[in-house]
Amino acid sequence: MGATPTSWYLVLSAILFAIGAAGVLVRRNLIVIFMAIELCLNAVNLTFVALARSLGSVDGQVIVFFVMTVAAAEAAVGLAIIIALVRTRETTNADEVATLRW
Amino acid sequence: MGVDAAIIAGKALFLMLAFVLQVMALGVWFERKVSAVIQDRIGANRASIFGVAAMGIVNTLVADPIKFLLKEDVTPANVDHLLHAMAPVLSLVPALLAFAVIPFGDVLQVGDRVINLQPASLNVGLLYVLAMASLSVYGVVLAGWASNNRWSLLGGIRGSAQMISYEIAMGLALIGTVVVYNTLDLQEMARAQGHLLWGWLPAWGILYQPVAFVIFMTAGVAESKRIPFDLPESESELVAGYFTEYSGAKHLMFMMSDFVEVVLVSALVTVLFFGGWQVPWLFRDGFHLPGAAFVAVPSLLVTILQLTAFGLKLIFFTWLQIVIRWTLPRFRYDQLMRLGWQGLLPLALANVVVTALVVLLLERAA
Amino acid sequence: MNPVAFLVLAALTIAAALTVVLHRNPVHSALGLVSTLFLLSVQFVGLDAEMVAVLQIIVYAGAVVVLFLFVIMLLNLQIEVRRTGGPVLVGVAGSAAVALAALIVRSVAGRPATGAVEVPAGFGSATALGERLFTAYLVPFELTSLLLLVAVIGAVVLAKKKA
Amino acid sequence: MVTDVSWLRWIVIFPALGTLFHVFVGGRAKGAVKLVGPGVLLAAFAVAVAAAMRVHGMEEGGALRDALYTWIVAGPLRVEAAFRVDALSMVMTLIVTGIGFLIHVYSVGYMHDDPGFARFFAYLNLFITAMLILVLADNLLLLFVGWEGVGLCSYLLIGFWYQDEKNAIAGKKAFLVNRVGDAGFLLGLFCLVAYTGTLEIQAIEHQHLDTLRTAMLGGWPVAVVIGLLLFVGATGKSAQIPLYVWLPDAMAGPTPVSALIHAATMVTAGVYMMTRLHFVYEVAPAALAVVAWVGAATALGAAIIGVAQTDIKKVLAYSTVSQLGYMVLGIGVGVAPAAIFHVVTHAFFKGLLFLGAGSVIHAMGGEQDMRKMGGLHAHLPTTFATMLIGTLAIAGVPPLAGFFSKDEIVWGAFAGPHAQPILGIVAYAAAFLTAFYMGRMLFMTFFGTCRASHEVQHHLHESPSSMTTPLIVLAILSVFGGFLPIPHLVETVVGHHAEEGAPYSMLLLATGIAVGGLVLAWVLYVRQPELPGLFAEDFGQFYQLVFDKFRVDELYDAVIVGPLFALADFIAFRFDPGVVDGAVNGTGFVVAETSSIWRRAQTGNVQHYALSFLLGALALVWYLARS
Repeated sequence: MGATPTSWYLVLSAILFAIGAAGVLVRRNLIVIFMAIELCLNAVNLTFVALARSLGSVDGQVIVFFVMTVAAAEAAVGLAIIIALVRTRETTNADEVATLRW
Repeated sequence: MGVDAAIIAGKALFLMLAFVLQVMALGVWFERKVSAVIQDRIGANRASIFGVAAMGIVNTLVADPIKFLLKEDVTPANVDHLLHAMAPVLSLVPALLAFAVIPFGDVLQVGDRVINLQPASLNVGLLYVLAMASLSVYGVVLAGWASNNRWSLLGGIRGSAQMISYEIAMGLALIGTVVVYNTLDLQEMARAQGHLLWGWLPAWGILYQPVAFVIFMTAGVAESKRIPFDLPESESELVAGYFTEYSGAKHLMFMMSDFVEVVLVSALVTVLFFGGWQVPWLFRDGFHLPGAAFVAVPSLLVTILQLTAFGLKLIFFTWLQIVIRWTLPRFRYDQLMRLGWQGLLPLALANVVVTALVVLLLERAA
Repeated sequence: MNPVAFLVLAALTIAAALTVVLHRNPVHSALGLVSTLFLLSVQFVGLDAEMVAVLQIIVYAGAVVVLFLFVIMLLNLQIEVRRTGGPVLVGVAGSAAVALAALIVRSVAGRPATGAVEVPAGFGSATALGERLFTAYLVPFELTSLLLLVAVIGAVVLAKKKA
Repeated sequence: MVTDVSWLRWIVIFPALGTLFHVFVGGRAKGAVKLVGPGVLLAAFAVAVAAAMRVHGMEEGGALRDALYTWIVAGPLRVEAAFRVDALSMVMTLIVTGIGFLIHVYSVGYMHDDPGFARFFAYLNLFITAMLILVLADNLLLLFVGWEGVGLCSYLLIGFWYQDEKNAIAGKKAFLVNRVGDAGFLLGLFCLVAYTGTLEIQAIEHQHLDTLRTAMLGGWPVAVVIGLLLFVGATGKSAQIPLYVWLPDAMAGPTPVSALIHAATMVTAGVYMMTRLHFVYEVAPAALAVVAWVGAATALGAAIIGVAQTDIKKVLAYSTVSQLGYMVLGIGVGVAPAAIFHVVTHAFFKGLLFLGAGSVIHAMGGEQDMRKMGGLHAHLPTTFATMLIGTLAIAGVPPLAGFFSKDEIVWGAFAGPHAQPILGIVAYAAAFLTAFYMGRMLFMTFFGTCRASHEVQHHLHESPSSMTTPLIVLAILSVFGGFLPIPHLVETVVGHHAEEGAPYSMLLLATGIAVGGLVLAWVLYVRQPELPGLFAEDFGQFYQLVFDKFRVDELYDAVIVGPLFALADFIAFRFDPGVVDGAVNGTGFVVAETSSIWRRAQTGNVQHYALSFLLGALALVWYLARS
């Protein structure tokens, strides 16, 4: 039993990313869309960590650190937007927020 | 490999049986009796076995659990069954898992095998504890949501906001200690507190990080959602908050996780600020008392003394939290948030900055 | 990591990810997300990235997703009657996502399997990560703090009730 | 042979610093401007003298070079910002800084009460900077920078009193006419780059001359084409037919400007440039012939116009055009050293004459019409004496400066490498006219009875010493300038031409022509002042034509300016509203009409945008993963 090849991780990452992307595209609920985006980000994080391991460089993990920070910031702002949206529009459905103005 | 695995399992089991559950049970008993003393009444004393009530121990540790376990497990209609069942587990398990990195003793020498008395030695130990603590919020949130009950939902929302808020202050307070000890491994931290200052004063963390201790203790109490921070369950407002709709064994699990968290906070305070298993002036070979007096102690006895010390400290801080609970009134929600964000958070940040500066200057000087 | 363990974890991860996307109930989606993140964190440990793994739990599971749940409860979102957009959108988007995955998998599969190199002890520890973070990546790191500050202010302004 | 130094740049930097000083400090410190303005010129002159000593000390053909930095690297084209001093540029640098210094000193007095004092000196210093870049440039692109810089300063200074619209129009005219020449110059540079791949003067001379001689462009040897294109530039800057029309109008600027820019320095830039590139013309005899004919025609035509002018500065302006024609003729017949010699002596006596005229105008309270002057020699003794010397010098009376330089050019027309004797006769005719109109100017201004109003007469006064001192210095130079070994110096750069000196018979003839012209003027304007009026009546139409400067401006207005304005009107009022605005409005119309279709793509649903995003990413990944 050897170690798992790096490419397996990449394949898993691709599958997760595709699932996330599909979720972003087809779901109506903005919060779920947000969660799907987080899924995509995490798929990419997996790639970074796997390649960091196979290249023997910590830099990939550092990038993950940054991705997490950005994701946290994004979640904070995004959820605030959703709250504001519900206050004014009383909806969380992406297809009902299509006037492109407040 | 088999031996190692057995040892790890043994250590975990020992920690659980000897400390966590014991102290937790003791906590339950304390809760009843100490509160009774504080309120000038007798407390639990009814149940007895062959007439032996043992100051209520039988009542609290034998009769009550049996009663809990045998009660009907009522699940309300129109609830999310899966989540409703999962919530108490999610509440209890992370709290118990956190103990995996708590060192309860230095080392145990059995023949030529030296066993590190810490279930799992992680180089990110402290962060692991924080991670587990942050996971325990799910139990509260999901219980609140899954109960299909307004009081529960309100409790869940309050709980999630409160726990996230105080986690930040808690984590920042710990950064100060990490800077001082220069490690994330709790066992290393405990060992770092083993030397003496000026030849007589045990170098416990409280001396280096008093502010961090205050913040951590406060935030820890808030994390365990007990009075004065019990807004998620505040019985006078929300019936029983997020676990209003729980009964029987599930209710018991919530109660247990409550006390496990108390013990966890006590264990962390002990390890981080009060020398962990350290006994003042006791080293591997015996007591080195101030004034160059030396009393040799056998290795096994040293270990036993250390285990005992750890246990006593644990009990002390558990008792302290119970006293706090029965002494203080409940905060208002805005007061709770103000304390967390405008009181503890800036204080913790200042503590980090000052600590880092001092450490830097001392390193420069050295 | 052991390939068998990997496959088991991967299967669980995919299942959890599918829950996120497919479940009607946003709370279940959030739980699926937590599970995914938790399982990925286990993968990270297997890839000698303990620090990242723990951060993953603290930041993502402990804060970000709790925030999601908090908002879901605050807004009292119910189970959706119609969870997706129109059938055309679903069809095109679904096939596009599948095609993307297939393309990536194909291009990855063509590469020779690079065995993991030997890494020094302490790889992925807080020390190793911190050293890179505060030397080579110092400026991005400081900028990140600025980003977080902006995000905090932005979130407060946005979510504040209009007076 | 070429020594690299790093201090030549200071010749240029000093006046540049002066400009900055005047711009940023000068407005609040007039006293300092008085010192700094001429001071930087003196400093530059000192450095130039030092450079001259160094070059003089070197063997024949030696040069100094100061490479500042690599300016442009574009493929194989590489241009350095570098200055170079050899005998030719040394002569020019000394003239520019030396005469420039004198005129700056003069300006301190002349412009003393002008509200734009600091601005004037800022322009003047900037002009000197540009002119020095022009003469010091080691490559044609840097030379072009200076070339454009002096053009700009000329424009700014002609229109210095821009509150009067006439002056602003004159400045605009000078600028636009120069643009025509510059266009030719630029095309010449393009051809050079295209055929030689470099703009370094030395490289072209020593490495690419064969290319220029042998390559053909549109049926002509490239050298001829380039020579003619560059000459177009020279006709603009040096006021030759057909682009001379701006120079007389340029007299609208302050008189020191006329002396410095439009007599002594800038207008000789074309002559300098052609001398610099003499090797191009040597392999292009056809171009050289054109140059010679244009020069001769300009010399004669301008002299004829000069005879009938009544404005003292206009007379000098046409005189300048005429003398520039001489110089160009000198280039055209292959005696470039003589042309440069004339540049130098002309700078002396024409600078002197302009400054003297300025002194007269100053005394007359701004009056420039000679018909209202007369008998001024008693009131302005120094001005009169110096202008007398200047007149004799330009007329070609030996042994003054003009005699020698002019004689060398005329002799070159008869016996030079590309001699055209008929042009020598034209030159003699022009010389006679020159002596005549200069005498006319002198006599109308200083002799006879004063025709000015009483008030003006009452205020007549000699100019302050800051103005007369430069006059005296220039007068001395005009007397002895003819003995400077300029031709010999320049020959070290452009090469020797074996030729004999002019025979004494020709010298006598030249002297006779000069004296004859002056005597005729004396007869007509002092002895029998009624005669010119009778002549004018007898030759009514021809006189009117000459008086109207052959109506060249009117011709240009009719043939070029008018159609251009018509075209501009068409573009502005027909093409722009119709086609340009029409296209814009049409685009808007089409968009507005069809947007009901396109806007369906803009659903506003973020997921549709995300989908196109994903499809794009998909295409990209597919493209990258193809192999």
